[in-house]
Amino acid sequence: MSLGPVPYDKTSSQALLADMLRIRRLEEAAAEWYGAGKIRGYLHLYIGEEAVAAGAMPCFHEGDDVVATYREHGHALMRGVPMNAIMAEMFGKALGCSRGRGGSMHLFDAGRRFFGGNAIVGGGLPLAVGLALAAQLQHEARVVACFFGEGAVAEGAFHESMNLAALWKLPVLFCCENNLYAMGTALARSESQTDLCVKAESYQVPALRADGMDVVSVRETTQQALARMRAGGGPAFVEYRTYRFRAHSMFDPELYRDRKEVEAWKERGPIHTFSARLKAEGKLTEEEFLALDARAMAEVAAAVAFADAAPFEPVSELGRDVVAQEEP
Amino acid sequence: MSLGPVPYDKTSSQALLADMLRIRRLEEAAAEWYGAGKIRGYLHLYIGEEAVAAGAMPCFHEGDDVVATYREHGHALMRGVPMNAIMAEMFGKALGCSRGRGGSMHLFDAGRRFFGGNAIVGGGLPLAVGLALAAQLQHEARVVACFFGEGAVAEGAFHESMNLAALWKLPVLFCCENNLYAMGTALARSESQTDLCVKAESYQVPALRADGMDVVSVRETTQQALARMRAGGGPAFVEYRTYRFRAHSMFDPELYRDRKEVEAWKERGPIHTFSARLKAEGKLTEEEFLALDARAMAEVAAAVAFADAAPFEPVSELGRDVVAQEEP
Amino acid sequence: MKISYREALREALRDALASDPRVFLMGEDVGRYGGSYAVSKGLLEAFGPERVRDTPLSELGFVGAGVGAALGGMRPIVEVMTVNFSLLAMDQIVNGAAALRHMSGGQLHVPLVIRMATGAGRQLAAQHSHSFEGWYAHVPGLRVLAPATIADARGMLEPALACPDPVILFEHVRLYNLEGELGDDPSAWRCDIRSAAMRRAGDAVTIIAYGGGLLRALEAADQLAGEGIEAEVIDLRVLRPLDTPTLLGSVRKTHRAVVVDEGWKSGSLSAEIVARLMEGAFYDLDAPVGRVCSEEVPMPYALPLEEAALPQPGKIVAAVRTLLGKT
Amino acid sequence: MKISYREALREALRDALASDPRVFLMGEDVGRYGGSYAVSKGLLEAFGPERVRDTPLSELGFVGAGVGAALGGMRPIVEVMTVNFSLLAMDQIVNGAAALRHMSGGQLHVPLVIRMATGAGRQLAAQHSHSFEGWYAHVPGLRVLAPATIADARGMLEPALACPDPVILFEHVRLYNLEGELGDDPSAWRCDIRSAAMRRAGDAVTIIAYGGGLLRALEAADQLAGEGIEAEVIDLRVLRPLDTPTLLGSVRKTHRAVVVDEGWKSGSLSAEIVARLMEGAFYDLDAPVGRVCSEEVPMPYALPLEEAALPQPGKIVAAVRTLLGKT
Ligand SMILES: Cc1ncc(C[n+]2csc(CCOP(=O)(O)OP(=O)(O)O)c2C)c(N)n1
Ligand SMILES: Cc1ncc(C[n+]2csc(CCOP(=O)(O)OP(=O)(O)O)c2C)c(N)n1
Ligand SMILES: [Mg+2]
Ligand SMILES: [Mg+2]
Repeated sequence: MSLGPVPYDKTSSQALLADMLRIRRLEEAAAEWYGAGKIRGYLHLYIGEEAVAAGAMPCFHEGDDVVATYREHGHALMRGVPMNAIMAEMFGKALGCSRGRGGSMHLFDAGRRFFGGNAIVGGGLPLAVGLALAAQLQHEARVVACFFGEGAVAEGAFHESMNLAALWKLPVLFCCENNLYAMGTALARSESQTDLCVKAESYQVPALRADGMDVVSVRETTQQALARMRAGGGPAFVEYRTYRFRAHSMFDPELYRDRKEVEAWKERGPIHTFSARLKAEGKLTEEEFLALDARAMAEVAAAVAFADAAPFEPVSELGRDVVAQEEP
Repeated sequence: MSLGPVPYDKTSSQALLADMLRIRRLEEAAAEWYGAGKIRGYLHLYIGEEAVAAGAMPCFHEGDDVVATYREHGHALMRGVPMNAIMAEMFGKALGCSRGRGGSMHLFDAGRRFFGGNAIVGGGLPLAVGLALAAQLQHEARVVACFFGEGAVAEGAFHESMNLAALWKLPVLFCCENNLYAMGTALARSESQTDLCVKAESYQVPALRADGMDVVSVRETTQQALARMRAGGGPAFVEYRTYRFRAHSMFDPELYRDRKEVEAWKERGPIHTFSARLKAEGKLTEEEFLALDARAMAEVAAAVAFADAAPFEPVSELGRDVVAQEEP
Repeated sequence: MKISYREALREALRDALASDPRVFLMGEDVGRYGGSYAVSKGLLEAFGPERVRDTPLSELGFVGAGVGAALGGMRPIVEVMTVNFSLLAMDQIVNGAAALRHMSGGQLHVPLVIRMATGAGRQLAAQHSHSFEGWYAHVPGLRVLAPATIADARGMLEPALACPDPVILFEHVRLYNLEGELGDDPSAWRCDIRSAAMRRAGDAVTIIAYGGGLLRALEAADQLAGEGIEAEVIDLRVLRPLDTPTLLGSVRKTHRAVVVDEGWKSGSLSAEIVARLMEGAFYDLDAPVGRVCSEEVPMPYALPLEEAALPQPGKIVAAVRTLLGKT
Repeated sequence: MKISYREALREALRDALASDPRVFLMGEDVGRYGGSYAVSKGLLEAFGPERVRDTPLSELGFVGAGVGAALGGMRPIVEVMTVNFSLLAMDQIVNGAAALRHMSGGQLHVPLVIRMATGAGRQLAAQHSHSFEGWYAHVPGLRVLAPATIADARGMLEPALACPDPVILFEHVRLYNLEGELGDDPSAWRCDIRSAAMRRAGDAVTIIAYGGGLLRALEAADQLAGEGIEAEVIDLRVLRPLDTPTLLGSVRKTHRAVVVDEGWKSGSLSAEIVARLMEGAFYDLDAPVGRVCSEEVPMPYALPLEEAALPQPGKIVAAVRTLLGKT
C-alpha cells in the first residue's frame, strides 16, 4: 500500500496548514485562559496531533456524522463549529456551542452533525455504531466518523462496538488516534498486542495506518478507507500514529515519559514539517506562513473577546433541557 | 498440530466413560425432577457436551482453581463435588453445596477451589484473571480453568479479561465451550469473526482447538495447552467444538434450529461414540458398559433420595452470610 | 377479550412497528428465539430481521447503539433481557441517554425506549432477581415506567415512543402470565405516562405499590377489607417523575400509608416515597409511614427463603395492622 | 503535623502495603502517573510495579480481577479513578463482590477494598460529577465508607482491609487539598467502620451530612450559631450499614433535622435517612425533616450553574431556618 505524497495545489495545501494553525492557536489560547481561571474543569490539549483532525475531517461530507472524545477542540473546529462558539463554551458561556453546559469536554453541534464531546473513554463508540445503524436502516449513504484514543482499545466498549459494526456491516470509520499514551499509561503497558491494526482485523474490519504527524498521509489514508466504505463495504479502521506534545490535562505532572522522547517527537511536529515541505515545494513563502498564522491568531483573539464578553446563562435557567419542556 | 488418539488403557478409558455417564444421568434426573417441581429456577443442561468437562477437568490439579458458568453441573461433578451435594443444591436444600442459596446456576465448593457457578454471561472471566493474578503474586504454580460459552466472546468482559491475562502473563486457561448457540443466537449472528481461535490469537494468546464431542481430543488438547502454561507461558485458549442436545433451559421452545441439525450432532454423541470406539478397541464389553451405567444411575438415585430427604434451611436463617458475622 | 400481560406487551410492540417505520426492536434473542420471556414471539416473522434484530451478547454496545440510532433519527426499542444485565449497560444509559440533551445545551435528544424484565419470585437466585427500578428513577433525564396492569402493558409503549426523551420500561417477571379482560378499542388502554393511578378506593390507609407489588398490595387490601379496614391502593405507574400530588392527596385523606417495594429496603424507591410524604404530608400523618420491602440479602434460590425475602401480602397486612395499632 | 486529606490517604496506603504482603494497589494510572488525584504518588517507587499496578482502561476487567484476587487469598485495593467510571464495573461489584458470600452459602468471601473519587464542584460537567454513594449503599454484602475528615482519610483503610467483606471507600474530590493537623500517633486516626460521628454538638436541629457535604454542613452550623441556633452536625462516615441509633439519638434531642446529600434529591441516600427518621423518631419530630441535595440536572459545566446545582451552606442555613419557622 503506497501512500506517497499527492500533489496538492498551493491553495489546498495552504488551507490544510491554516487549519492546523487555527487549532494550535486556539488551544494555546485555551491553555492561557485556563491559567487565568476563565476556563476550568478539565482541558485536554490536542497540540501535536493537529494533523489528524485537519487531515481527516475534510474527508467527511456535510451529511456525515462525527463522534469525538474529550480531546475534541480540533475536531469541532474542523467540522465547522465556529471558533467563537467553541471558545465561549470553554468559558462556560450561554453563547457556547453547548450553551455552557458542556465545557471543553462536551462540544456539540447538532446542525453540523457533530455528536460531541464524550468524557467516558470508549463511550462514543457504541453511539457511532448506532448512528451508522440509523443511516443503514434509513438507506442513506452517510457514514460516521468515530474518533478515540488508543487507550480506549482496552475497553469492552471497543470490542463490542467493533464487532457490532462489522457484523452488521455498518458504515463507521473508527479513527484511532494513537498518541502512545493514555494519561500516563504507555501502549505496551495497556495492550498485549500493540499492533492496533491487527486488533482491528481480528473483527474482520479492514485496517489502515497513517502517519498522524503528516497531514497528507492522514488525508490520503482517510480517503482511501472511506472510498471502500462508501462503496458499501462496512466499517473500517484507521490508526493515526501521533503524539501529544503537552500534558494529558492541565493537572498532569508528566512523570511517565522522558523529555527527550517529547523533544524527538516535536521535531516531527505537524505544522513545521508541513510548512517546511510546502516551502521546499515552492507552495509557501515565509510571508504567507506568517500571514496565515496572523489570521489564525486574530480569529482566536476575536473568539476570546467574544467568549469573555458573552453572558453566563442565568441561574434561573438551571433546570432547562433535562427533559423536553412539553409533558408527554 | 496432530491430536491423534492416544492409547489409553482399559481402566482409564472406562473411567472417562463412567464420568460422562455420571454427568448424563445426573442431568436426566435433574430434568425429571424439574418436571416434578422439585427443582426450580433456571436449569441449563449440559447433555451432549459431557466430553468437555469429563476430558478437561482431570487435567487440572487439586490446587488449581476452577471458574464456570450457569451450565456447570458437569464441571462441578468432575471437580469432585459430591453428587449428593449437587443434587441437594438443585433441590434448594441446606445440605446442598451452596446451602440452597445458589441453586443450579451457583454451585460452589471452596475446599475444591470450585469458584462457581456464575449466571452473568462473561462474568466469570475477570474473576479467573484475578485468581490467576493472586497465584502469580503468591509465586504459586497453580493455574486457573475458566469455562465459558462462545456467546460470552461478544461481551466486553471477554475482551478485557483476555487482554489483562495476556498482558500480565497470567496462568488462565480460557476454556471456550463452543456449542454454536447462545440461547437462540447462532455464532455467525453474534461474531463478525467466527473463528474463535483467531480472536484469541489477536490478544497474543495461543489457541488450540479440540473436538468437544471426543473426550480424548478434549483431554489431549487441554493437556497440551496446560503443558505450555505450566512452563510459565501465560494464558492459553482452547475452543471445544461441541453441541447441546437439549434446549437452552427448560423454557426454550427451540425455534431457532432445525431438528435435523440436532439429530446429526446426536450421531456424534460423546458417550455412544466413545463407547463404540472402546468396544472396537477391545477395552469395553456391553456388560461392562451396562454396569458402568447402572452404577451411575444408582449414584443418581441415591443423590435424589438424599436431596429429597434433606431439610430446607429454616427461614430464620435468611439473613445469614450476607456479610461476616463479626463486626469489623 | 382475554389477554395476557405478555400478549398485551406484544400487541403494543406490533402496533408500534406497524405504524412507524422509524421504530425497530433490538436485543438479545428478540428474534429467532422469540424473546427470552416470549414477548416478541412472532414479530420477526411479521417485520423481518432488520426491524426485529437479534444482537450479540453485548449489553453496553447495543444499548449504546440504541442511543446512537435515536440520535440518528430512529425510534429504537431496545430490550435488555433483564434489569440484572442492565448493570453492564448502565454507563450508556446514565452518561449517555440521560445526559445528552443537557450536555449539548438542548441540541440533542434521545427518543429511545429500553424495555427490561425485572423482579424476583421465580427462584432465579442472587444474580437474576434484582429490582433496580429505583436506581433508574434516580436519574434526571430519564422517564421510568412500571406497567402493573394489562391495560398499562398494552398502553404505555405508545406514549413512551412519543416521548422525546429516553424511557425505561420495566416489565415484572411475575406478571407475564397474568391474564385479564381488555377491550378491543384503544380507549381501553390509552394512558398517560405521568400519573399514578388509584386502583382501589379506601379511607383507612393508603398502600402505595408499583410493578410486581401491585397485585400483592391489592391482595392485602382484600384481606384487610375482611377485617373492616378499607385500604386505598395507589399504583405509582410512573417511577420518574413521581406523581407526588396523587400520593399526597390520598394520604391527606387516609392519614396513614404503607409503601410496598420489591427493592432491598435501604435506599429503595420506597425511601423516596416516604421522604415525599414527610415533606408534603407530615402534619396529615397519624403514624409513621410503613415500608414493606425485600429483605436485605442477595436473593436466595430455595423457595422458602425466597418467599421470606420478598414482600408478601401477609407482611403488608401486618404492616397496616401495626400502623392502625391493631397488633 | 499538618497533612492533607490526599497525603493522609497516601500514608494509609503506604502503611497497608508495608505491613501486609497480601495487599496490593491496582488501577488506572496509580503507578507511573502517580494517581489521577496524586493519591498514590511515590508508592510505585517504594513498592514496585507488581504491588502498585497500572491497569489498562478496563474497569469491568480489573475490578473483577480484584474480586478474583481477593478470592485467591490477596487483599487487593482497587482504585476506580472516579465513581463515574465505576458504572462500567457495577456488574462485577453487585453481582460478584457483593453476592459471592451469600450465593456460595457462606463458603467464599471477598476481602476487597475499592477506592473511588466522587462528587462535583470542580466544573467537570455531567459525566464527571456524579455522586453515586447512595447506589452502593443500597447493596447488601457491601460496606460503604465516606471519609470526610483527615483522620478518617488516614484511619479508615486499615479496618477496611481487615474487613472480610468488600468495602467501597469514597474520597470526595473537593477534599483532596484539605489540610489539617494530625498527630503522629495512630491513636489520632484509629477508627471503627460502623459508627457515625457527632462533629458538632447542638440542640436546635440535627444536620446530617457525609463526605463532601460535611464541611458545608459545618459552615452552615457556624453561620447558624451566629443567629443563636446551635446545630448538631452528624457525619454519617459509614453509608452502609447506616448507624441509625446515633441519628435517632440526636434527633430525639433536637426534634428537627436536615439531611445534606450531594446526590440528586429523588432517590438519594438522603431519602433513606428521612425514612429511618420517620420510622424511628416520628413522634419526636417537631417538623418534617428537610433535605438539601443536588438539583435534578446532569451537572452543568458553567460555574454559576454548577454552584446553583450543588448543596451550599446557604441552602442548608435556609433549610434550617424554614424548619424553625424563621423565614
Ligand atoms: C471509562 C473511563 N475511564 C477512565 C477515564 C479517565 N481518563 C480520561 S482520558 C484517559 C486516557 C485516555 O487515553 P486515550 O484513549 O489514549 O486518549 P488520549 O487522552 O491519549 O487522547 C483516562 C484514563 C475516563 N474518562 N473514562
Ligand atoms: C450478561 C448476560 N446477558 C444475558 C444473559 C442471558 N443468557 C443466559 S445464558 C445465555 C446464552 C449464553 O450463551 P453461551 O455463552 O454460548 O453459553 P451456552 O449457554 O451456550 O453454554 C444468555 C443470553 C445473561 N445470563 N447474562
Ligand atoms: Mg492516547
Ligand atoms: Mg453457546
